[in-house]
Amino acid sequence: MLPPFEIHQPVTAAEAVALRARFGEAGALYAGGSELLLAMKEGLGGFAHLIDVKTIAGLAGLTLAPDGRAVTIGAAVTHRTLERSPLVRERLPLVAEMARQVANARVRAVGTLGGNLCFAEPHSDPPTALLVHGARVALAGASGARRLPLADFLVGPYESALGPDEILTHVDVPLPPARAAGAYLKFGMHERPTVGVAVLLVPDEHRAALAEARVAVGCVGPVATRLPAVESALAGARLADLEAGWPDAARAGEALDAVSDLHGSADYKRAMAGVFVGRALALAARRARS
Amino acid sequence: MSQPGPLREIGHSVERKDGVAKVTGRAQYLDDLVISGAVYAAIVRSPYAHARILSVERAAAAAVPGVVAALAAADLGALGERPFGTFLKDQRVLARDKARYEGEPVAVVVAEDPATAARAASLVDVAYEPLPPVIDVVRAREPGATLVHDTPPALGRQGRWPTVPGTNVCARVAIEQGDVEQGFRDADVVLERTYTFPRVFHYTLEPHGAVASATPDELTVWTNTGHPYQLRQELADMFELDLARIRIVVPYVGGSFGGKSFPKLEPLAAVLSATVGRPVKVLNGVEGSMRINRRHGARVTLRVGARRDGTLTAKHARVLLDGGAYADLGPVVTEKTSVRLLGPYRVPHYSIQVENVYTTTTPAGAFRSIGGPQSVWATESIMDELAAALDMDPVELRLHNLVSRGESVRPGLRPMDADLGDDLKRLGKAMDEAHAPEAAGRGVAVGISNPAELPISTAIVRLHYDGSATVLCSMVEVGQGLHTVLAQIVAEELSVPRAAVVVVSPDTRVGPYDWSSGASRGVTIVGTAVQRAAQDVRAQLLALAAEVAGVPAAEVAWRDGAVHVGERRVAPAQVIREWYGRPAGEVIGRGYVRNLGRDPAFWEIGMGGAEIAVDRDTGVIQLLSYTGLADVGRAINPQLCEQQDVGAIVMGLGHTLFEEMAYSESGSLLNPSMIEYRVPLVTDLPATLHAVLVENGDGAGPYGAKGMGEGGNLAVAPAIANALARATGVRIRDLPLTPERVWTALREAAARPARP
Amino acid sequence: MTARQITLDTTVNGRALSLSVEPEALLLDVLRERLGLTGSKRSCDVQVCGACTVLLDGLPVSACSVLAYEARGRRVLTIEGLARDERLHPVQEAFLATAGFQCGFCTPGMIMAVKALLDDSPSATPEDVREHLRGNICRCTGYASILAAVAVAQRALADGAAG
Amino acid sequence: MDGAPRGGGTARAALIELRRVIDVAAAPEVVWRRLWDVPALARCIPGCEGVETVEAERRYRATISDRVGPFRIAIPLDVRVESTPPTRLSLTAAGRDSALGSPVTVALEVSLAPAGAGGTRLTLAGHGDVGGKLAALGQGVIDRKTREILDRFAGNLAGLFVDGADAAAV
Repeated sequence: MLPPFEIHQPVTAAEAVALRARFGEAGALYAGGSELLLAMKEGLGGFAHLIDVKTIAGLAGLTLAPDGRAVTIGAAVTHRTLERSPLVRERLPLVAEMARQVANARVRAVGTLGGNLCFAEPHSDPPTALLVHGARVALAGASGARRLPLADFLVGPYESALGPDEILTHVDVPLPPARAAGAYLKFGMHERPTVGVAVLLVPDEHRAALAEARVAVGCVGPVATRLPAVESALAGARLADLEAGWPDAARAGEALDAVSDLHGSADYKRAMAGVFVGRALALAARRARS
Repeated sequence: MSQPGPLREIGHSVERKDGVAKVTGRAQYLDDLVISGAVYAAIVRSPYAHARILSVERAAAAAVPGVVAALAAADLGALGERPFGTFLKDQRVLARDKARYEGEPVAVVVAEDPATAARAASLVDVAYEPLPPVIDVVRAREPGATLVHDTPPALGRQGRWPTVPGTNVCARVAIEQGDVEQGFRDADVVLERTYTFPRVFHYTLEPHGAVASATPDELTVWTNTGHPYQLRQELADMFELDLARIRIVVPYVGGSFGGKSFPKLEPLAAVLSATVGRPVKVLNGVEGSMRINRRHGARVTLRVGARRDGTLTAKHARVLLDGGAYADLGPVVTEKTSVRLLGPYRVPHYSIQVENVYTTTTPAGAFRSIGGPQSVWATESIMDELAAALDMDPVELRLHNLVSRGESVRPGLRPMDADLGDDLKRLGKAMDEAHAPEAAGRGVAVGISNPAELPISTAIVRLHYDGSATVLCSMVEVGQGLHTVLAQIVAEELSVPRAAVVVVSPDTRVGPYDWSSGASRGVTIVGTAVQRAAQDVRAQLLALAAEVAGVPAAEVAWRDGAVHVGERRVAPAQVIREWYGRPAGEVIGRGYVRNLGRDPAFWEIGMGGAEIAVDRDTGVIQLLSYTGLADVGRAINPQLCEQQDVGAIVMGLGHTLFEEMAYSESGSLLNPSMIEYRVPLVTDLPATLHAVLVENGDGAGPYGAKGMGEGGNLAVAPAIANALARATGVRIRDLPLTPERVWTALREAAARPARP
Repeated sequence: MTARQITLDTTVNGRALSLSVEPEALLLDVLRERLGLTGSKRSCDVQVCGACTVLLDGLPVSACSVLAYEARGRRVLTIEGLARDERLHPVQEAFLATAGFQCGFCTPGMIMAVKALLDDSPSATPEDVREHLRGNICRCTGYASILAAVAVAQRALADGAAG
Repeated sequence: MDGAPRGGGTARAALIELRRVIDVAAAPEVVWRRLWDVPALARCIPGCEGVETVEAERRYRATISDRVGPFRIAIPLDVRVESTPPTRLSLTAAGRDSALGSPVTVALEVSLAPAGAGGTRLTLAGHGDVGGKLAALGQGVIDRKTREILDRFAGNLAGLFVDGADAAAV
């Protein structure tokens, strides 16, 4: 049962921004509602106004950027659309692979990428996969638009860098270099994952060794994060070796800021991060070689 | 009565009677009923596990437009004072002086619509003085522990086990035989181990609820209970009304597994209705239901002794059951646990003591084989540990000790009525057929239980003049398929088309008495009552046909599904029409059951075997195949039997691998939602899942049937833990076997120096 | 009608409707309380169990957690809209044939989830089916008879399409 | 027993342990006096507002509020203090958050000891506990929040003594 509220349907980002400024803490952005409405049912928030961003023109867009170097994903694009879009499947297969694994078919049908990122539920899939792509978020606010790297947008559990008078309009996901291959793996016992791992490998022109490795881990700590030390340790690694198993994988999660909770102890989470980094590397290496 | 000719209906997997209603969404459950004039209750629950209630400020809630009343215990008059409880009268509809678990109802708001009730409920301001929580069952039992109940509650109507004053012991049962210390002196090997079983939640898809309408001289309750007649008694006591003035109506029920037995929300709904003078609906969500009932957690310390050849000599058990804040069925669970701990083995000397202990957590009650999975988890784990200590094959050890048919399990109880050794060998063969080549370990477990508590039931079969029949009985169709099986029995006995048999859902104003819906008793006990009622119809038809024909009774007979008067064949319905002289009337048959020989009415046998692989990196147990075996005497509807067993096995995977109600040290339930409380999903099924039915026609029920449906739950956890031990050498004695628990155990084992 | 009420023009089970609802009204409550369509059930209330699954423009959603407002201008299909002229849908027939239910409380949502899957992907593999139905909880059957029902429905739908 | 979890009755989540050591450049007596400057002390506690003295040096009321993402959590607390001047102060704060009614308790022992050249070592030790739905919504998050608040409190407290003039201006 939800508390009473009013719904507002801005048709432009500017209107939405104005509504945010007007309602302050009494207002909340609403897209798919798959997280917000559950929290409100529990009695959190008590928002008197929901600002439905799905009515804003262009927010459901999913297009190749004019320069052909990135895919622009509107904030109101659903997980289901990401999962099935030919553009995403072809150009960002790792994102499609991640989207396919979000919650269940019903949540994917209504939940949006923008809503997911803004809600910043720590046990969530999308940030991890987007981090290895170097995604940037585009925000519209009273004082204009700004773009920032997703890593800077993710602040903490349920906290993002979204300002009180801003909305997220879209996410730009740069296309990975040609030949790159990736993998998204998740693991856990509960409805939400204990660990999510995304790996994007860029092989050299012979498809023999790595030119670049990008590795991110989500769910184990307050926010999803890249693992720069792991990435640099992987420099020059041979794909065939990775496919057989990277010996250092077991320690890949050691430095993670892991949180103990019902999903597992911090120790276990760090260990599982390592296990799944290893498995994702092997899978991505196999994909990169073929 | 003789049974000429082959059975036409029995033994066939006929379509379920409730099928079309359920696949079309037309089946009506409690929340689907429209009770005109009903108002809605929202419950204000204690946020503390244990706290004195200092004041309940309800004026602000009462002032909300649309609110009918905002009530605390003090507003309910004598009804608020009156304790209820079938075994111990320790519970009241709203907590009065103190709250004994997080989530206990403390106040309630009744309003014209549910949204108003919920919003106003948030305005009720209760002042508490927190008291020390009692969360750990071991600490709860220590001398000087904080008491959950300060004064000993009185026994309920069915109560036999008093509390132990000055302690948190809600019920204690001890059984023994022989001289257990002598038994241990006779042993070559003695093992002592402690096993624990978590607190788990039924999660019936349909949450608890009730709608009550009380007038000064009558009380009607629509509810999703499994126990309409137990409930009637409880409410009759509370309201001081004759049984006949209480009407319990049960629509379709969305699962029970024991969780909807005995009074739950019904007393509250009834008292509220009496207080506000309107029908009142109380409906829980999942979280509310997690605050109503769960399975007993258990801590079982077992000591067993055996000779070198494997012969068991002694068993000693000390068990603490975590009963939560109120007794509910706890005392009976305590008693059943004591017997279920004996296991299916010949043990000359034993001493078993089970204590059900109050804690400040959700009350524990009935859940699919009460005390069964907890007992079998311990007894069947230690059998494998013993086999390892004796360097014996675990199956051989079991075969060596299993009681034979006719042998006593415990003096006074029905001797074993199954061939356990044959069953276990059949299980082994079936497991061989299901063998997964990649399996790293295989484990088996044998469970027996003494179900069918109190074989008391009555039934009415009305044969109408058009040949259709109405069956009245009061066991609840909770999904087990009972109505289908009863229709098969009546169709068989009266040779009427099954489609022409209607089984009526319970309504105590109409349907006759039945003890309960639980304990695997449906087919054996209610089935017998219905069979007898149908046979009574047949006997009456013969008498009527003789009267119509004016011939002696000896000249009429039932043959090939019809009445024969000499050589004339008369259809049953025609007998009725001829006797009444026109198309009118009916014949009413009655069936009574008060006992079926010895107690239990049958032994329920649930065996199982698992093959697993283990992901050593993550600790994930991969269940590759699971084979269950149920000795059902006779499967009246094999498909339903298999599905009961498969359902019970998969439910057992829950407490084996994932399920646990997690409490914080201060007594907060940390996972009161299906986001965090993990039950088995379709992706958890093993590639191979079989249920073997053994049919020896040796049950006390109709056509030799025995009950089933609980037994499949028994063997799952020990079979999987035994397989894990064989696959990895690691023995885990605490459930659930979560990946982290397995991973931790594997790491600890790897870190230990190898045994010299 | 309060000032906050909004007009909901929608199509439910093929019937065009215009209702006035509060913004916070959940689709499940409107279906059950306003339209008497009680086949969809409320259980977990957090989009995990699937007992309230209905189709919105053909896509499965949790009616317990979707605002009724979202149904504006869209087609809602519930379990009550599945049978045509008392002829059961092949998925319903399949659940009957395998007895893919016990207590029946999850069944309407389960059937709608299966319909959504098979409409979208008639030749879903057993793995696809399991992955899809991971979002629907049944506590009674142990799922085996439900998986059998899906296989029966797939064959029936394929035969129907071919015939 | 082999130290395995006891199950069947043992709690999963422990209390949140709180422990901080703060060295300040002021004598214990100065620090002690400053600790009783309730408004100043309250300002050191992030999100603390509406401090009321119920009974001087014994009972206070205050509300702690903080945001978790879009949600504001406000917890009115009843604070009880017992003191042994000028070395020990024990403080318990209990209340329930206004949205969910979840109980929150904090028990904190503050001890003062001379340290270094005329300085004081403040030792904070105790535990926090969050129950009800708030605990169920995210144990990890709450644990973090509590530590974060305590860290900021410790920092602010130390800051009180960095600039004696500034602190005295209160």
